[in-house]
Amino acid sequence: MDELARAVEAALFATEEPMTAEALASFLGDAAPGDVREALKELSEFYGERGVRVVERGKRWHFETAPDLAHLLRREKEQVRRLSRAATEVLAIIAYLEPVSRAEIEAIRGVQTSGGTLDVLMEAGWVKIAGRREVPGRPTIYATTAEFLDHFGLTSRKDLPGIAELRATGLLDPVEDAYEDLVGETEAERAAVDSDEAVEES
Amino acid sequence: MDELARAVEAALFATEEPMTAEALASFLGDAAPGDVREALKELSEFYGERGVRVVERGKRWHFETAPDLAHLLRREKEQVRRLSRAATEVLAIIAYLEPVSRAEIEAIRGVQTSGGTLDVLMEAGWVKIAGRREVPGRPTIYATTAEFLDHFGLTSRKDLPGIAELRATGLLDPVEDAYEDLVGETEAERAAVDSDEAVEES
Amino acid sequence: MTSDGLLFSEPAAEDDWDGIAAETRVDENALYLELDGWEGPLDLLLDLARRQKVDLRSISILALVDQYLGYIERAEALKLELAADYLVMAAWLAYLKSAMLLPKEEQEDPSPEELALKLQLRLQRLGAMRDAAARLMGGNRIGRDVFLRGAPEGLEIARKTLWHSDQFALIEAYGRVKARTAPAIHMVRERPVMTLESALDRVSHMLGVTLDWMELRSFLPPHAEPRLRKSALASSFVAALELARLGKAELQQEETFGPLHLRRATAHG
Repeated sequence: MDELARAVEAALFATEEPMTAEALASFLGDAAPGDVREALKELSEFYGERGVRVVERGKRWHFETAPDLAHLLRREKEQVRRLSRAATEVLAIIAYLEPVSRAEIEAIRGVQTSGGTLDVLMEAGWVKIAGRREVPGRPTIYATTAEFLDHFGLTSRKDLPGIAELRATGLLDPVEDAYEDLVGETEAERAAVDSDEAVEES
Repeated sequence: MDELARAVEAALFATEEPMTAEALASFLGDAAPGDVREALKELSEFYGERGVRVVERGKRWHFETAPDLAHLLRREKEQVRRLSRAATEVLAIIAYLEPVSRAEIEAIRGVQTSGGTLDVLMEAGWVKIAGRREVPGRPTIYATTAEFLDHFGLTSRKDLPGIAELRATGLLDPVEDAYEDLVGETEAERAAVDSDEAVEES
Repeated sequence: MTSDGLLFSEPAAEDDWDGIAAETRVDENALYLELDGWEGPLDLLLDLARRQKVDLRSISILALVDQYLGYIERAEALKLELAADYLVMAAWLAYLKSAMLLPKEEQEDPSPEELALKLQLRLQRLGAMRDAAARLMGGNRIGRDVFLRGAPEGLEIARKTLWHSDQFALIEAYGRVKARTAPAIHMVRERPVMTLESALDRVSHMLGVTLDWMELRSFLPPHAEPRLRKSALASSFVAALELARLGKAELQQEETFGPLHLRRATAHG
């Protein structure tokens, strides 16, 4: 095991926050970020199926216990933040569609989102304000954070469950766009999609 | 790697306190303490020369980073800062007139000296406490150090230019020059000469 | 909204829903309404649509409208107070239903087909996000499924300040202190003057010598430097006025700014 890999292993073990390869390189003095990345990959493979593993979450790396051991460790250690149903929905909408404005979130949920819901998500460090949308009213838009990826065990937003499929089926597009797409199709296709065909005929 | 070893590894990683083999065994359900001890030994050997190790201290086991990497994980970063104007003045007064008390420094500067200023000078290693003045209140008196001479490139305090030389190099205020021109040698100048002599004598 | 009168089956009303039980359990026999449990009419519609047990893309909107309206009617029959947005949705759905039942040529724009399709698309999106939330919450969450190091040593960079200064700064600072705090003595420059007393003496003495008119300037010291001469002139003028006031001298001036003459007062009574 080379010295850099040892140092990266030790630093990653000792750190209280996940660290990027760059942060590790800079912390370890004059290490090249590329070498650190190499070492991180090696470590990640090395730990593989052990009781602890090295994982990347939103470009930041950390050690964590293997998920299949959760049942053994959970007992006394569970300390997860419980979220309301509204908060989980809002979080999912922000994660899958980011950046989104509150109005866009509300359009999907069909109800007003209380300010408290967004506050809870921001306080948890999972959601941040990502600027303003340059449309009339300049609404604030929201996005998820690196801590969000970290907490939910995602390497990147591409890891969001089912996001590729949702995107492919157009479910991440606004209703208006989806509608335009649909009516642009031929009558035959439309009939197939139109669920109320039978009703209309009755 | 067997399941028990994985579980022991994960538990030891996640625990906040070092754990005995017995505590681990009971934490992990119905594991036999003997098996846990066996697993701990294996782990300890496995980590061996890595960046982290599994060690036993007074029958309790825990993970720690390799001691030879301590210098990497707890580093000092040196930051060069220029001494403030106020601190330089205080240092100069101490250097020219040492040993002096804080009250004397204040009397000479005409302004209060914050404790922080003296702290900075002591932190820099240029000023030290040189005892107490045997007058009522027994004030602490300050003097310069060898590091002071070293940093300022002085062989001894005698190298510090006297008032007359300062005036010759234009380092004294023109107001004072005009005043000296008019009245010739005064009480003030005699005092200054006295202090020059004091420096030269020491 | 109240939760005591109640028609339908449970939507999970937990505050701490962690999304694992995403599928609403359908229990047709224990239907009761707890509107607090739904996040608005769209949420209720989604729940109803899912009861059709088909893909959201093939639900029957008309059936869904009937279910929703039936639901609202039952709530009203129980004298439940319904939130305005549920009633607005009911009214809109009732309109949609009647429009959908019209012959195609009598339908207005936007067509009920379009409205129904858009409602369906909205339900699909809400449903997709709800499922996504459940899957997200079901992931390997830190503190529930995976655990971080319990007692990390922490990485530390102790910042140490290295103070820097130099000889010049030191000496200059001392010069500054000395200059700033040197005792301030204010001196008035010594100037040659003739005081009023000496002018009085001088003028009265000279008046005693002659009886003739004499010009004021001839009383001044002959070789005085200009500054002294100026002072002597002023003092002698004041002395002349004073002597005149005391009746010891007489003053005479032919013209404004002309030469001022004086002589000893003649003792005439």
